[in-house]
Amino acid sequence: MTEADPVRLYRTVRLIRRFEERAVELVHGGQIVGGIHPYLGQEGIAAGVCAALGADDVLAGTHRGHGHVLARGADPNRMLAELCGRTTGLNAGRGGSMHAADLSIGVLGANAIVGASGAIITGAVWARRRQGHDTVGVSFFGDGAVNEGMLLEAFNLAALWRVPVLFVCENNGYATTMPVAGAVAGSIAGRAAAFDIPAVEVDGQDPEAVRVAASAAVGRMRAGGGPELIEARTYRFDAHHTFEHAVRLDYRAPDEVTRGRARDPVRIQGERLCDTDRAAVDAEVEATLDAAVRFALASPEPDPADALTYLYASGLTARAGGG
Amino acid sequence: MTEADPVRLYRTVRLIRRFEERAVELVHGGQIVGGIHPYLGQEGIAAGVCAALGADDVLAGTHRGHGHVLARGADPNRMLAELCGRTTGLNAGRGGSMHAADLSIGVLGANAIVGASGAIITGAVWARRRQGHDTVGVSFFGDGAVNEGMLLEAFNLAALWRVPVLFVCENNGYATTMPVAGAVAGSIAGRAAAFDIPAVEVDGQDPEAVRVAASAAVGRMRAGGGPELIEARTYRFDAHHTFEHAVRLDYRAPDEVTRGRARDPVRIQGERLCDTDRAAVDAEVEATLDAAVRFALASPEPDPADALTYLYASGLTARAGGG
Amino acid sequence: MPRLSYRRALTRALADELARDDAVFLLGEDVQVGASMVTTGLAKRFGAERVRDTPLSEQAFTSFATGAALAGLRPVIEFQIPSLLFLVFEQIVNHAHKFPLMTGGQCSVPVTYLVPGSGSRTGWAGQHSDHPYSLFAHVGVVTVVPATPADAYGLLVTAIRHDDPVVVFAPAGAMDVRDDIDDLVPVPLGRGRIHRFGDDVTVVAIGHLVHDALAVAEELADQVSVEVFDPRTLYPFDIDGLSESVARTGRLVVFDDGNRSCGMAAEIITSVVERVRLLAPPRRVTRPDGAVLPFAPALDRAVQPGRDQLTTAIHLTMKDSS
Amino acid sequence: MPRLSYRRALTRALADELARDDAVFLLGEDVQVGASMVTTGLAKRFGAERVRDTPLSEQAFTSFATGAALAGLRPVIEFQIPSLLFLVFEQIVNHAHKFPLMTGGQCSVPVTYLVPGSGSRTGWAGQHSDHPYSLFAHVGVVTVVPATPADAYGLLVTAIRHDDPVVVFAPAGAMDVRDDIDDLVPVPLGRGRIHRFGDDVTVVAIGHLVHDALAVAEELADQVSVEVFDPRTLYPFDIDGLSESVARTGRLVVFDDGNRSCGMAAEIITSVVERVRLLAPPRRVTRPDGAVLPFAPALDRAVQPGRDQLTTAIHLTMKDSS
Ligand SMILES: Cc1ncc(C[n+]2csc(CCOP(=O)(O)OP(=O)(O)O)c2C)c(N)n1
Ligand SMILES: Cc1ncc(C[n+]2csc(CCOP(=O)(O)OP(=O)(O)O)c2C)c(N)n1
Ligand SMILES: [Mg+2]
Ligand SMILES: [Mg+2]
Repeated sequence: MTEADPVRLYRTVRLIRRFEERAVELVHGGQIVGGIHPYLGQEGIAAGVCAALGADDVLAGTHRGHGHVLARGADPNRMLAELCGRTTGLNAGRGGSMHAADLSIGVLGANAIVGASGAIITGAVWARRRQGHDTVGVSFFGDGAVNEGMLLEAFNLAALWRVPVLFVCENNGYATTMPVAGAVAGSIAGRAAAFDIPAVEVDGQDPEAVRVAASAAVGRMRAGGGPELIEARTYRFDAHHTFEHAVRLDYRAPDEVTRGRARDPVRIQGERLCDTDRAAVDAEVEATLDAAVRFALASPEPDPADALTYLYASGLTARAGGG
Repeated sequence: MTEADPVRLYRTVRLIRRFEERAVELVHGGQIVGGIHPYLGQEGIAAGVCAALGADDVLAGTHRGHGHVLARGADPNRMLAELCGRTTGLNAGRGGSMHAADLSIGVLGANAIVGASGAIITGAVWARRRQGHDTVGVSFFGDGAVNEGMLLEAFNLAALWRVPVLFVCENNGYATTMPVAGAVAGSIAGRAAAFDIPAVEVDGQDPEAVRVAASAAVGRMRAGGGPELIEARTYRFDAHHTFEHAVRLDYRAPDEVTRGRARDPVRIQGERLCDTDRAAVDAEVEATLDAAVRFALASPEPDPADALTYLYASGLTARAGGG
Repeated sequence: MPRLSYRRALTRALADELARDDAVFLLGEDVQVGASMVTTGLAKRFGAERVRDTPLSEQAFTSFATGAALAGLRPVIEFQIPSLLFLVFEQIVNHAHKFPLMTGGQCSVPVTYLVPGSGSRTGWAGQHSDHPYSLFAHVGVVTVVPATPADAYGLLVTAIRHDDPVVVFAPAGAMDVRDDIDDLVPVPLGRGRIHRFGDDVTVVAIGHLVHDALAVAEELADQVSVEVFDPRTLYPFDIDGLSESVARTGRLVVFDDGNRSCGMAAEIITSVVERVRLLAPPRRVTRPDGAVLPFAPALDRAVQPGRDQLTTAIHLTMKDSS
Repeated sequence: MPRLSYRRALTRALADELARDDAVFLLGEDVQVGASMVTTGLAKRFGAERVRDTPLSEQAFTSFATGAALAGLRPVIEFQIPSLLFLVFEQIVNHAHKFPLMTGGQCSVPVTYLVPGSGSRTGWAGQHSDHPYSLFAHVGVVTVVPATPADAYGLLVTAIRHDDPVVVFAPAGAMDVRDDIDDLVPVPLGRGRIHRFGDDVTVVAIGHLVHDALAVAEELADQVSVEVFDPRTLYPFDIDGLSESVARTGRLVVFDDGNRSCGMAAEIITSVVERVRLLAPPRRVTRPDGAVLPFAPALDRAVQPGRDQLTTAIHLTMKDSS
């Protein structure tokens, strides 16, 4: 069971919050191409869950994946450089927002395919344990993912083979524009129960509450337990994807958005710090992100001649497409 | 709620039993090529469920699908001709054992892909109801299929859109050689509960018990209810597939097989008839099958020149493969 | 003569078919609000019953459409990203495509699979930038890739009325093309279109690349007379139309946004050399083998077939035969 | 010189690699009892932990293998039927294949996908008789189709040791081929093999069709001198080896059990005509476009490329150039 550490937890949610706000600016400024799925409003989940993990653990994220990578401790400079498509990026500019990965710290990557990460993380955890590591894994996914057969199959494999994977459902109420009630027959927790996977519901807007629930689950898993599921109730403060900033899609009532934004994980955790501590963290985070933006924008763009470098790990070279 | 009709129900299970025994002989004799997945021992399920259906209803079966097609009332002559690959077959010899279909009586077909039929039948039922029919549907599948994501997705769609589909899980204890306990985390009924689909368990070896459970479910569905699931406990009396007659696969203990075969749906239902009635049905079934074998073997084989007839419903003709 | 965008042409085709035939219905993710900006307004006009938002259960709703088609309806599925076709490959290829033959002609499966924004949308990276039309030509599912608003309208209408499954790729690179359109009419499957006549070389260009090919042809106009052939349908392919063109020009270059190995370019070149003797070896400009689009915009562009590569291929082809 | 069947060669390759490298493990349906008769005895020897029976959850266990590979293991998945590759197409193509590039070289995904009994097993009908190797050549996943026991052993061993995903098709038509094998050695990827030298025409035959091609070559020996080239690996393809052969013979016929459109035959013909001037138009003998194998044995055979068709193609090719 990890210790409560309000300052650290606040630093993480604040870092993600400001990182995302900076990233949105860079999208509007054209320095980040293709847009992003902002994690704004959901910071408490990544922060709380990652605070419960150890060095040997692994996680896989989603298309809305910046928070998971940052909370796990990836270098903000290299993370932002990745979003800007620079050679110094975590993925050398090859992955971008939806594929940011840092295997050196157990981040198998964001994933652009909804529901895909559950089975991958299950295999990775099983393999690391076979190799003698005391690894547990985390698979983050949204409420929309519980309708993907591939994820439900992963629930079955993890439960059957007792692979310690914490399935974290970030229930922000919508899959793009589809409300949970219109997409999920039964309940999210019920999807876990179907495979004898214990499930708890937690307030995703309270980072500390998430941390407590996650470290309890991680503790049980380290003690030999099988997979568990946490449904974190949360709310997406911004658009599904930044393209919505240009095209207004009408699916969330203004007052719903206002109510949703009222429960702010950054404010909630911030109130657990004295003003001076909070101000210190805020300043530190700004400095970190100022540096990250400078680093990213000063970093070189990849050479088109290297477009297919890394295509094959075996070194096989692909035939070019030219005539 | 359909009426009990012991003679009719016995006739159906007896027909399937003897049809399958004849088919196995024809496999050994080389008249049926490619082998079959015998339905022997599971006859009570198809018979009981189909006894609960009306003329407007539709069903889809499995790779172990002969029983479903026969119980729904397909012509045994044309069914056997199909297994023998003759032009008079239900599918003009194009489908064989794993694809036997008769859309004229709502049999969308056996299906060689485990877990595939659930979503198809859901769409078919939804479409027929939109067209004004009071249709309910049945999706048969085995215990192995509840681990296929595509079937679990179908559970969600049917429940969400309240499409009246009766999901019938024929739990014969094994997926080929894999025991249920080694494959299903949680329970089969729990898979339904996950989607708020009511589930009942029934003795699949008692045809009348299956009929009662099925017609109760069908009654609720006709009254506006959503999908339901029946888990029918049964036992496969013969091999997974006739290839096992040649290659012994060691996965069921002899005494388990003996115990399993002891609860015989044909005997159980037969005991509900007086000897004269039973003898009459048996004779009638033998005559039917003698005729079917004669019909099938006397029917013409398709002309190789017609190999691609039916490939495109639009009449598009495919380019030949020759040089 | 109204000016219509490719995207709006798709919307018009869907609206016209929904209005014309009650058996037609639309399903997919976020189609009611129209996240793709193709289905905009259709839910309002035709109702939530016929314009259905689905949960993220692609395999199930694809087979749901198969079942509905078996029962006599004409579903149109919108997929938000091209790789979703990988996820439902089994449901399309092993089920929808195979039912008519396997049942011995008892049924038809008239489903349309529409992918607005196929190929690269700059910055969507590895898992969202595929252009897998050749896969469907290989398995024998009718495959169309319209290049212009008129063809987008006409081919989508025809696809919806067709009695077999049809995959319609609407390339991201063509979605904003605008055109003056006199009349919106159905376009037959398997019929190519010559956008520009020429004497020296036939360039077969697919989808959005038609516009790049036309630009290159103009640039080279004073040096080489380039004919631009747009097959429009990849399967079935208009080999007669193309053979006629190549018989005149004697030279062939294929411009294809798919991967190189076993792609449409290979099929087109083979089908031609089986029939026509060329004055120079045929050439293809494609994505590389096994292409995965890297995120960084410059790399993303580098992996896609470009105008410079086409120009080079045309020059080399002329040189080879002189 | 032990006589070994193709099937046993696969078993030997699995056993040798399981014994050689503790990172290798096998998973699939009914692999412990060995329903495919390929994995027979392996569970007993290597234990249920390394020879794992899976539930019918192909998508999950395919991605489970991807995850295990990311963590440093070398999974081998056995698929019971070829169309299961359709069901996991997303997991192989959009994930396993793309991870190395998308992560900027942070990882490798050494997974082997083994399909024993690909193509037609007479009487298994429409959904169990596909031969979809061209799909993987198109997406750029390493694809091998061994024709002989020695190559089955050598290529499966090499596939397991390879650092990228590899699909191994073991055609049903080759599973019972037996051969005298002096030594079992790894066979390099991307290297073809000439089974029979000839002067007049090069026949490229894939998988089990190699044996049919050799039979046809013998039959025609007194009329035409046929060279039989077996690529063994379809992607990457040994175009240098084949070009050398065709440069000698001047004629090319491809014998391919895949569908025609966008298939390997098209890729092979295109790659050759890009490099070599032929004396006669190239020909291909393949499955038809959009092939679905009908159940009735005579129809099943009729849809597969046959010896008669190859013989005809060879004769026509000779006639065209005389
Ligand atoms: C398998 C798959 N289907 C559809 C998409 C397109 N898509 C991307 S994000 C998204 C919504 C996901 O909703 P949810 O899982 O709730 O996550 P959230 O976006 O709310 O964080 C969709 C439909 C996809 N990327 N992958
Ligand atoms: C998706 C899929 N996976 C695997 C197979 C191969 N296969 C055919 S039947 C079968 C076992 C099915 O078990 P179950 O669902 O319990 O039905 P049963 O055979 O017991 O009636 C398997 C693995 C298949 N046909 N389809
Ligand atoms: Mg959500
Ligand atoms: Mg079973």
